[in-house]
Amino acid sequence: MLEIKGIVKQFGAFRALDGVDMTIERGKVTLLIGPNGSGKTTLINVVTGVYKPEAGRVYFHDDGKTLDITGWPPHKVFAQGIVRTFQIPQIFQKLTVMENLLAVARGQAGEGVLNAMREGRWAKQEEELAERAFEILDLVGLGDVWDRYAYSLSAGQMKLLELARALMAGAKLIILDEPIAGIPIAQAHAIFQTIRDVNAKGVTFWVVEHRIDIAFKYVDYVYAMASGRVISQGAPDAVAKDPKVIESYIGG
Amino acid sequence: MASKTLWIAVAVVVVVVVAAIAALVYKPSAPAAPTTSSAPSASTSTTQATPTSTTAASVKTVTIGALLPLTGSLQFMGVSGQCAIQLAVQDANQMFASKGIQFQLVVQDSACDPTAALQKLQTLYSQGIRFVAGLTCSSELSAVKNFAEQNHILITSISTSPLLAVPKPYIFRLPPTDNAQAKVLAALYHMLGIKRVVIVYRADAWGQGLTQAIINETKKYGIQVVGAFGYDPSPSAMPAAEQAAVQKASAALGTPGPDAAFEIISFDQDGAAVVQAAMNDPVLSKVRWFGTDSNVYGTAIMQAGGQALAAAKFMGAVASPNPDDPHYLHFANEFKKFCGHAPTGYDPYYYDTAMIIMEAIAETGSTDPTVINSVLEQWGKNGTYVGATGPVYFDQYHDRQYASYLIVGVVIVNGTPTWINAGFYNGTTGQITVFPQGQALFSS
Amino acid sequence: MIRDVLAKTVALVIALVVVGALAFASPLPKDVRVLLQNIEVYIAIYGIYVISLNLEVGYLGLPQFGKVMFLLIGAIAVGGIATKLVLLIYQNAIFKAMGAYPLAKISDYCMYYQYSVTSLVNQMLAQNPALGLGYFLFGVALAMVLSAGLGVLFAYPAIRLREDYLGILLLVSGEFLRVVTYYATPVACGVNGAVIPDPFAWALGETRTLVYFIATSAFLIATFLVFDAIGNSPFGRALRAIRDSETAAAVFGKDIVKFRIRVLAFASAFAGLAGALLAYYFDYTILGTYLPIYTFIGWTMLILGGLGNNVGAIVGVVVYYIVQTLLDIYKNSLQAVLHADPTYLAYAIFGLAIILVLMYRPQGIVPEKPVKTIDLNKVRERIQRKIK
Amino acid sequence: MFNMYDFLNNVVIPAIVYSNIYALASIGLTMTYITTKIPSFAHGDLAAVGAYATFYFLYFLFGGIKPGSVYLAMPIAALAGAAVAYLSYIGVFKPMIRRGASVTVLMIASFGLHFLIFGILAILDSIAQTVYGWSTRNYSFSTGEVQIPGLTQSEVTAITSSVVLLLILAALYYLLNRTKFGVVMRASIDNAPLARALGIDVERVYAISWLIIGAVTGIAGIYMGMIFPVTEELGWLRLPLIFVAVIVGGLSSIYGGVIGGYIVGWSMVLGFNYILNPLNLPPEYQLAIPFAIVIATLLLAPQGIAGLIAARRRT
Amino acid sequence: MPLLKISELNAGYGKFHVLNGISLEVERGEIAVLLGPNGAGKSTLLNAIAGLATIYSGSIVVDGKDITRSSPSEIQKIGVGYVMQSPNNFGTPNIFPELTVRENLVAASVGVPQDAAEKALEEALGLFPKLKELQNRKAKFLSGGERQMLAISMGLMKRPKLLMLDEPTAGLAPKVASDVFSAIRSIRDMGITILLVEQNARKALEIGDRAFVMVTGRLRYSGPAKELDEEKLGRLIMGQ
Repeated sequence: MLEIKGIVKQFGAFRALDGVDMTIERGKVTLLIGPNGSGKTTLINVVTGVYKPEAGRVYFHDDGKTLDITGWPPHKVFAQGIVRTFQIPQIFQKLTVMENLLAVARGQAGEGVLNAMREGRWAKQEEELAERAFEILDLVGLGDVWDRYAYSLSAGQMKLLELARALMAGAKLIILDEPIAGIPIAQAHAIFQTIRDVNAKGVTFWVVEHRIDIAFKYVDYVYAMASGRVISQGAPDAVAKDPKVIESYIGG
Repeated sequence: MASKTLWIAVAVVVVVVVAAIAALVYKPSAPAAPTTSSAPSASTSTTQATPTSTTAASVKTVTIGALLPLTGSLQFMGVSGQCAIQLAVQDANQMFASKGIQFQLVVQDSACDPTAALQKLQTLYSQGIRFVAGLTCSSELSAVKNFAEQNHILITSISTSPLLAVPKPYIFRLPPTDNAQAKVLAALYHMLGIKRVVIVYRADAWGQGLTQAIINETKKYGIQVVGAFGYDPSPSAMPAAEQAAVQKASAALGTPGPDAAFEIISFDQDGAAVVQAAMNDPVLSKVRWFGTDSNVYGTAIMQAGGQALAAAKFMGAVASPNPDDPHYLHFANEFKKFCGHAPTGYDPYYYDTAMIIMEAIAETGSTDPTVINSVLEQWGKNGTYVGATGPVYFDQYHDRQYASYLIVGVVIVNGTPTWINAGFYNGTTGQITVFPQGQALFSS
Repeated sequence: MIRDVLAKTVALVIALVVVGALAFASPLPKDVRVLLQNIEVYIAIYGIYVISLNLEVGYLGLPQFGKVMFLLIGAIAVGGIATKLVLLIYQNAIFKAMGAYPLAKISDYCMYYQYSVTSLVNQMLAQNPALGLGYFLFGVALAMVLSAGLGVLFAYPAIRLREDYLGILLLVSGEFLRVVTYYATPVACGVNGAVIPDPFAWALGETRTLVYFIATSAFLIATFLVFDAIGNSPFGRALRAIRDSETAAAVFGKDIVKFRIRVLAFASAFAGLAGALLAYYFDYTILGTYLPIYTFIGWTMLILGGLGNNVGAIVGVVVYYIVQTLLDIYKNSLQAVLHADPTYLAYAIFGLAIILVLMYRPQGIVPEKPVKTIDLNKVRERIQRKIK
Repeated sequence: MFNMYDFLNNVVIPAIVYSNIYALASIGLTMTYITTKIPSFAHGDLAAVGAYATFYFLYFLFGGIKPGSVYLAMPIAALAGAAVAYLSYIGVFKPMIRRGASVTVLMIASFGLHFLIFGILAILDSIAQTVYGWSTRNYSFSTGEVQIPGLTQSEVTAITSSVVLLLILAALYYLLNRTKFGVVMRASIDNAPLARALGIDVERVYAISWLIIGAVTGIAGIYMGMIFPVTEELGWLRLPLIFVAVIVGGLSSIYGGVIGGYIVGWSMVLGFNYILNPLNLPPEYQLAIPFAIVIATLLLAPQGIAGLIAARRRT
Repeated sequence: MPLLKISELNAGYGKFHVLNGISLEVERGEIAVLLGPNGAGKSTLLNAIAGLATIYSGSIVVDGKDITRSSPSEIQKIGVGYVMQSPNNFGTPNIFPELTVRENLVAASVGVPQDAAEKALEEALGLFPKLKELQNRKAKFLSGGERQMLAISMGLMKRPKLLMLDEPTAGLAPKVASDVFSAIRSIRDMGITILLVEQNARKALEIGDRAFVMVTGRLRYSGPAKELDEEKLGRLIMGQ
């Protein structure tokens, strides 16, 4: 679904990405691991349009078409159905869980200031959106807290809310940046279970996560990066045994 | 649900509104509560007379209001004026104790802001106050004019703007308009043989108005105003504006000479800056200087350049009775004791704004503003009221007229520059009399 | 939900009718009624002002410290432009009566003839209520258009600047505009202030106040209806989302500049409306008095009432006026406590009140509530039934 | 024709005096900003507090303002300003910051604080006037300036205010760079989380810096009182221009604020003499000049002078 | 009696629960290395000891004193020095960039009597001669290795009994990193106990006396550094 070819990203003298190739398969959950400073977040930023790469291309395959999305601005990347989450949850704190979802739905007629006053123009759409939102919330397990303010959620629920919001925005590919950082273990498993549930509905995932002991149990394919390069890839078991990966963690 | 909380909110608002109205309707001052126990010191704002021998039961309390700029750009006038009005109330309570009337004062801050002034006037009105003294800025007067007329609130003001020389029922202005002062100054120029005048003025409504009036009045004598230069009186700006205006004035006058004069239209503080700028000017330092009613007797201006003022034979006109008028002397004396400094500028007028109302009430025994309005109109025709500023005559617009002016100047007395009364302008005859101590100022 | 908004609006109408009846047709003493009448007009005008501020501050989170600028624009539209238009219409009649064309030498008009000319104009307007109404609506519309235009200008710096810088930029821009327009005599008669012909010259005394009460209340109701409908719509929700996290909103494809332009245009237009109404009601305006303090007063009202909801905005205005009036009336009794000038005591108490509210009830009297677009509970129930 | 005497008198001297006043006032506001991130609307009132403390002190001592006496009162002004600033931090801002109040809310709180300080000052005034019969408003400290034969009062003020500004800057420089407390304070500003981790009581450091803010601003109040009539609104009325100085200076460095003050002072005087006068524009527009400068600064170089200097150093 | 004794510690930041029932002991005079993949909670453990994290339950005892609920400055007085990671989890560096090298050290000596502070300062500069040369340069102009040396010296200013170092060699060239490691050894030789968090596990194990491995907030290994071979470590880290 996503094809990354020879991406190079340079910050001054520092080469953060040094010719990265990667393929994210449609309908799979792909994990990206690597020690600090190996370039994982930089890569995501390149893909989502925050940074422009010095070299290399990013291709997005969808609906039988191939788009070269290299260097596209974030909102255009988003428009293609690629949604990312952040390490620090960027939720709308003073909105309810439900509102958090409704707010990100695309193409809302009621967001025009003149339409806003004419309920007839958007009430039906709103109702459809709400139905979809409830379905998503039930899917990720936030159905019971739909009317709570977002700031009152637990850390794990906030992560789930981000996931739900990405779904609401019609994501085909969801990029999760450390979805279980700082989450108690039981909840962390629950989050990955949710990711699998959602994945079963046809959404592709690309996950960056440090807590590999948990993450490895839930993913289909793993890429390992170190010093701006892909050093290993394959099924979780294979990567876990790859001496190069272990070396990257042990050797610093 | 939301509608529930909404109704709670509405209920709260209704309760608050009702409580507020109840608080408004209940007036603590209504049945002449015997509150004479407090306020031993005179200069708090609810000034009350010390109880006199009259029995408390027969004493009728009348509350008058004062609307003064106690904050903002004209605070310096308002604070001093408040003291003058408090003094007037104290005096009135002594003078009219025998008539069984006692006056109370409620002061509100108008901040020289028309919006605030109208709001405060409405608050005073709701407290049952129908007489308000001391309105200062012409913009305030403009804003409250209609409200006063509609609701019959009698207002006395010290505004002098010619703009308000229009019919304005229930509003009386104690100082003459700037036209009158301009007349005096023009006569004074003429008497001294001056042909060219350059003006530096405070660029507010008052300064602009007076400048325009001087230009008009001097035309009648064939005197030419060669230039008029304003400076920003706003206290947030910088006094350098005064220097620049002086510079321009100097250039406009060109050459000094006995036929040339420099007119300073300022208040005391800003006048000091003008004087400092002008005293070193090669042209202006060689001509006669004139001032206005609001900078003569000033302390700051004297401090800034007393010697220069004396050298330039500085003179200005103050609407005033004869200097030996016991009323004024009495006022000046009392004011100094009561307020801690000598009266300047408009202080005697502030005093009269309150006193004329109280005297009318005491003399007629009526607290109906409509009655007092016609009484003041009547008194204004006959000059019945004689206050700190002399006999008061009003014209058809309720503006002071036929005012006599005292010519005030600076001479060196025992080595120190001192304000002296140099002459007298008789408003009825238009004649200027020179006093013996002022001879030096009038000589060429 | 529009039903909810309408319910609130009906409550507002009822409240206005009740207080209107209290002020205009009740056995209360006349002086109390006069005070109430005027306060009600102020509350209606400031209600519009604060509701529009709420859209910017409460919904979008914009540090609008230049709000007074739009009152100023309203005053210029009415006192500077609409007034001159009326003078132009009647210039021949004025020339006949006074021997001068008022617009020929504007400085003389400002300094000497304003009152005479205006009273003449008022007499003629009293004969022609339709023209008066047209002139009123023209001034109001002009104020709204000009304010909206100025508001849009600030949408662009708003993107580049941090919260505090933007607040100060707006504050200083307001001061700049004030200084420039105040000292330019042709704008609105400079230091003399502009006397404004009364569009409802046919109404005298209490009737005039009643007319203004009805007019301003109608505008307040319309403003409330519009702003609450906007607020309780996907649009309002998007604004709050932007306020809570601009980054996330941008990630999810919200065009933040577009939203800012709309909000600034809309809110500024209504603040301009409030400025125009204020100028008409006072029938006099002097531009030098539009100091930042009026911005802060608006903020104080809004924070007292509660940010982020329009009911709170109105409650804040009401509470502010009640507290202020009661302090004005009863401050003299405070004097017994303290042998000092009670005028200033009122300022100190007010300052203390602001600080205490911010410290102990930062959400205000009426706290913010979730946006109501449709009845979500119903949708929820329907879905749960479907699942079963 | 260029007249050296006029130039000195009408341009240089006033420009120096105003610049010094705005520079002195902006030191405190910049410090408020770099320590606690509050653009405080109550800042001007600290100057008024300093001015009134001076006044009361001199009247208690001499019953009036004698030549040179304001310098005797300078420590008192500094002390009073420091006390009020400290109380406002401890009593209002610190608890609010701890509860996570946003900058906007803090700004509104500082506005409330302005009303409170202003009201209390006015009440004290009114008491002083009643009890001691002092005329407490609209006096000027210019009479308290030292008199140097042969020099006008503005010239003397230009000199003394420059000396005081330099002394204060030198003292601040010494305090910040040569004392342990200064190092700790700069450390707290530079990297507060690390400072906390190293056991520095950052809140206490901020409280002490508010003492300094108050002291410097209190002294600024004396010089303001030499040029502008002293009322409770002495500082409040000049606050927009102080903000201009601080913003133009870049809100991040004390010395930037001083440069900002100089830009405000000189731009008003020069703009007045060489733009408004020749073009015959109303002199009142002099206030518009610094406002225009700050609007341009914010739109073009939001980091101000300090930001420009830092940018140059970086490249 | 061990210098540091942690029992059943649960800690995190506010809502973010990171550490799950950590118990460990560090003896006097040894170098203890704490290993584990990113996000395992190593820095959080150090923050918890230093008083900068939220402790939900459990206890931390240093030198016989319970410091579980103590403030950072009290903990430092008891003798815990802490050199944070750079950038740390607050997003700031572990030095004061705008201060000179010397001033950085002075700032780090808050609460130490003047003469002791001066002595410590000279000692620290003696330990890293490079810093002595650069003592009047602003820290932001230092190289990465110099910054780490400065940060370590700052940790020594209060003469701690226990010095905690969080990834002191992150991002350093190998040559510089080994300089840092030898400095750590000489600090240990001064009698200071060291708790070291390192990415470079191999190097760390070389100098370490005792090793801990953390994965996902739990302690997976605790024992002599010698007994932890790379294969075992790899398996632990990979979660197997």
